[in-house]
Amino acid sequence: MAAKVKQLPSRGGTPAEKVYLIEIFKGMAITLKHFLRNLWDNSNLYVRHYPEVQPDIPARWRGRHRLLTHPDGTPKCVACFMCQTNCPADCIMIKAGTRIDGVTEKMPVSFTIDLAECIYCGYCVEACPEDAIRMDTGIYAFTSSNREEMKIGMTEMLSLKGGFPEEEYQKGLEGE
Amino acid sequence: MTEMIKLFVNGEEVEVESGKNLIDALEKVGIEIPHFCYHPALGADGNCRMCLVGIEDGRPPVVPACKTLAKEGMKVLLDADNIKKIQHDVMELEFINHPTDCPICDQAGECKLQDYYMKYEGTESRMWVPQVTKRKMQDFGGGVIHDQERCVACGRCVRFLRQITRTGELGLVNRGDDCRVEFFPGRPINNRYGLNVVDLCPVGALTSADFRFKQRAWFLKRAESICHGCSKGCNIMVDHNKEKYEDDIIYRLRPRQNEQVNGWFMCDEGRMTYKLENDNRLEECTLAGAVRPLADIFADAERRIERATKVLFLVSPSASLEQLAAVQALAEKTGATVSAFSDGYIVKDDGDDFLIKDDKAANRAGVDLLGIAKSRTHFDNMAKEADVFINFGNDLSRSLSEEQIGRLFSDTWVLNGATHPGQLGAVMEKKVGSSIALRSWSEYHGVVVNCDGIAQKFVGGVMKNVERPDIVEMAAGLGSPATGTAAAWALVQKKIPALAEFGGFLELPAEGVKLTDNEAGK
Amino acid sequence: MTNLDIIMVIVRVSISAFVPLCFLAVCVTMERRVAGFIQDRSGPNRAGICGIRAGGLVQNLADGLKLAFKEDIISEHVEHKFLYVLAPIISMAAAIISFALVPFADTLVLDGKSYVMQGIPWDTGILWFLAITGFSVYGIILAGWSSTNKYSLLGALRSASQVISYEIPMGLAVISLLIVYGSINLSDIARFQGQTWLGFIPMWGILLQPLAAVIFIVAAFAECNRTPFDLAEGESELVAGFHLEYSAMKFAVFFMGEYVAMFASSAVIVTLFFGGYNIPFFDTDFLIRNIKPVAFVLLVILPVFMFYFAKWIRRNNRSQYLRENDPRKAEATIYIRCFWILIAIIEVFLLAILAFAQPDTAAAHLLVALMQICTFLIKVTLMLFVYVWVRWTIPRFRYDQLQMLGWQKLLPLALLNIFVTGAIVVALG
Amino acid sequence: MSDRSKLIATGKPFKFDKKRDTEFEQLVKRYPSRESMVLPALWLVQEQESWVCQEAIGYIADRIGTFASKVYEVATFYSMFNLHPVGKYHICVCRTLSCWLRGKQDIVNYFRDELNLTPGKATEDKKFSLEEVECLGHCGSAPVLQINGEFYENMDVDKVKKLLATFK
Repeated sequence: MAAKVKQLPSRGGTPAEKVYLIEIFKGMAITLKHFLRNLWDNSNLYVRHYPEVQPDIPARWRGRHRLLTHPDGTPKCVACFMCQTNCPADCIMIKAGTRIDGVTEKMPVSFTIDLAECIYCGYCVEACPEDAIRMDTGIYAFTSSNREEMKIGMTEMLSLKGGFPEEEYQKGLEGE
Repeated sequence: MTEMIKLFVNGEEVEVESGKNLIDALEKVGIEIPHFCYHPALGADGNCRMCLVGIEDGRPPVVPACKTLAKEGMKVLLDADNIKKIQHDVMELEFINHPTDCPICDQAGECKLQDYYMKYEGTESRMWVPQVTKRKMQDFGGGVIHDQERCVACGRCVRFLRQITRTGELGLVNRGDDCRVEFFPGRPINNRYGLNVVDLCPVGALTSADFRFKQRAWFLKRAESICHGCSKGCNIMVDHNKEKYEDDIIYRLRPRQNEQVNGWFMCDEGRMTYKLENDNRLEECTLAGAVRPLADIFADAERRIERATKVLFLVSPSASLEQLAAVQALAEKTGATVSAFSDGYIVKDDGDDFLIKDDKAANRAGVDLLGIAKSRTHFDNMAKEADVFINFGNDLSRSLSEEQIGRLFSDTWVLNGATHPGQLGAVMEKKVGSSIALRSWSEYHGVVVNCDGIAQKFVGGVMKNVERPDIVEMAAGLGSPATGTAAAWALVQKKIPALAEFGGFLELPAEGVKLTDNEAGK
Repeated sequence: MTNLDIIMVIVRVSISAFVPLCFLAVCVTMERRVAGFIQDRSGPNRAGICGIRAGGLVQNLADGLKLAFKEDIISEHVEHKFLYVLAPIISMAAAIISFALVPFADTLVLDGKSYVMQGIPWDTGILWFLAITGFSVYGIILAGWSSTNKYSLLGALRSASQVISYEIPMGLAVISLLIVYGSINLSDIARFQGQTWLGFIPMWGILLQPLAAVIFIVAAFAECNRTPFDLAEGESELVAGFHLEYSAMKFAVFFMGEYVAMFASSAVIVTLFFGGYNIPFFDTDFLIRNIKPVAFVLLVILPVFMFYFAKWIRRNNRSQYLRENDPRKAEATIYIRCFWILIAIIEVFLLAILAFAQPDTAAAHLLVALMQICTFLIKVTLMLFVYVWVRWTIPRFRYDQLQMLGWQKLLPLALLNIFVTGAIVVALG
Repeated sequence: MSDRSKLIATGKPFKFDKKRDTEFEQLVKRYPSRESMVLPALWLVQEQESWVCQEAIGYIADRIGTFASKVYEVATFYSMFNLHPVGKYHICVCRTLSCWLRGKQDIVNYFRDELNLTPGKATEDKKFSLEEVECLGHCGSAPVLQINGEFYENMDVDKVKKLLATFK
């Protein structure tokens, strides 16, 4: 297969460029221009002044995990361990048990995610066959002073609500 | 050697054993013919139609491989378009009413429907009519849970219970898409081999209530081992897993094929012995009631053995040959007496003619081979004289009552090496001089000889968080010349010439070594 | 030895010892803010004491405190603990000492006695600088070797070979300068540059010896282990190079040593090529003779400068997001008031000089010395800015490129420069 | 097809009456093995009780000496064994193609409207019960009714009315 490759002229061949000094000064002129402009008036900096100015989180943002529930409030999760199997960081720990509410046969007895180990890759969300876990809470700042607090359990994840409207989230999925 | 014949598969010549059907014969040379209902132990039934293969120039041109003997010069077609279509269509048929609830199905990962779907079908469902719904989570008795929707009606479970156990609890009732496996009301599975249907089931229709939802199959690590539940020595697979931050525990035992010993099956009691390996294990080594490092206990015991006038070692009849030899070597060095007294391991009239034996010790034949005395009188006499008694993992509480043990060792210093608490009786254990928590059979490697005189190797894959010594290490710690398993194996080979040809126990063949009668039956 | 002698020794030594250390804060702040501005960021602007952030200077204080209170770890695998601890000290001490012979003002005449305004009044001049900066590499080599760490050792090796490679062009560049200046004494050199050529061109080294200037500046960058020659650290391939195993205050000493070395070499560059302490077009004698007009000009210029400076502070010292009663605006007001007070004090002094001082008196000499010190520091600051500017513009060299530049480009050029300079000097007699 | 696997237990032990008992013993002699007796035995049960209950299957299995599950299989496989109580007159309506085209649905609708009789159910007085069955093999004279083994051909609603009147 002959792929069409666009040939770009190679740079740096002329004697003036080979001396480098001129190019170095060109580069230094550019940085100096930026410096002087910002020194004169620093209102054009591309900086979000974080805790005061919060970023806009898109629906595809992978924030903290939550577990979804059926309309009746029972967890959607059937403890199939797909998320745990796919987790590259090994941070999901599930204990499965028999479900007695008649929705299915199996449900998680405990579902723990160690956020200190999580790398927020979103594989768990993609692997989930039941759409039971999502990372759409929009919570991106999460700190703790000890490791145990970084483990979040099932009740906490079930109580979290999605941070975005459903259509927006689904639109985000289509983009992927 | 069996006679070899030549036949052609997809035009290529292969050499297979004669006298076998196509599935078995070709499986030996690595050619897979998909099948649901055929099982080597249950014979051909021919109801699933998955194993249909083409025979070039044959009459009929398409035959079920499970019912067709491999013949010289046969031209088998596996990749013909019509065969592929048959396989595809059979799979599609199986999936019409399959609930596809793999996420909650314990079989997922070792399910033939899953494997064959990926291999032979792989298309989306074309069905638009509602699926036939059947009962789920039906208790079949005997620890078997049935899911009628997942069933492919291969009838393996039905045939196992009719042909092997001859109890016939299950039947395939109704017909057509309503066909399902049922037990006759009031007569659920009630035999000592019932859980084998779980292994036989090619799909997730029959699952074990005990293993249910404990772990996914793909997390489990496998270790090829030997069941230590009785003297039959069934070949098993130990499925264990160490979850993050937790201990390595066994989730289930599964039978492993060995035609010489157990065929394809094992008993339910044997299956449940894994619980003993997980729970209620001794964890600490104590010296005079205080937890101490192992080295201190060994040093103390060694000193006491030196000073003692009479020392008695008690070994377990379930210990491996290496362990027995190591203890024997220690006894020879220190002048101690070794006994394998274990009358309590024999449960009268418990066994049957299939797999379960009266003798619940895994290596009694090995004890005899190494010439270790095991009579009660010998043990009693020695126990009365001894002033130091060391127990190497023998569950004496099976043979003697607590009082009897107490009376025997009232003024004896006792070192109790045990896997579980209570092996010398609860009262006695409070009084023992030292105790050592030992490894159990799922945690060490070794060789045991079963009731038929077949020496079999087993591998312990379980790695517990708590480090424990096994009996070889314990004997070595007390000064045995056999400092490791390899040295102990050399001692075993000296005693049992039939094993001399094997450099290490791992070189033993998978099906075991049949020791000659005069060696085994001594 | 009179009291004045003693006071002058103390003053000179303390200026030459503490000014580099005080400039640390300026260096670090400049490094951060310039880097920020070059990259269209803002740099540190949060740390503050009671809302006073001093343009990021408080951040340095915070970092310094942090480093001082951090646990000082010496890894167990470090065998030569003495050398390990010695290394940063050598690095820092060499950097400070190398500044000792740089004049920061013209010879001060008080009570008829002249005082050479440099830390140690020796004549070894530029040779001292070459010697001491060469010595500072011992700190790096010792640190890299005693850390018992592959990365550290590699960094140290690179540093050592780099210093050897660049000492030579540097020395050769200096030789051509010496041919022109006819002296190795830095004071003489600085005074030489106070002259003008044809009446309006200052006879600065950069104009007399442009090639030597380029070679010397490049080599000075390399000596300081600054980007693009910071292969000894090389975060991307050597993690942090020679100071990988250092933590807390020992790391801080390395860090400070680097900036002090930067200051010292800036000072030397300024002295050699940019007229040293000389105010362009106005040599010392001229200033002392015309002290009243000079004071008057300063009197006028300072408030005007302050007016625009205040406007700049107002414009830039504010929060970049919506905020009620922006505290940073209040902060700016405080700064501006403080600066006005400072200016007012200076104005009072200048008025006094204008009113009472006569040319060629002690007061005139002192004022001129102060002006020269300020000039010198401003020049050094600009040179430091060049250091920072280059760092955030030019990426790091590869090791072979580094050696190629040193041996194949700079060395022949330096030799050529000596030859040409010698020829011209001989030709012009 | 309805789920036939749910057997109905009467709660009373089942036993052949004397006549069927002797008939059973005679039939046993006719077959090479006792297992072949499953079908005839089930017929005997249906003859005696008009339907096959759970106890009867267990009884047959024990009597023949085979697994209950095996008898269970056979009883559920063949649709002519009634596994639920039927009325005095058990009406089987053929629902296969020919009868359908010739108007079997009218007859079924008649039963539903007039007698409140739906397939698989019996009337309250246990007089009639209705079942839709597969082809009865009398397509030439469709639609066909089979009532207690007797065939009634070329039926329509009027004929059914008259026929039912004779049963009353």
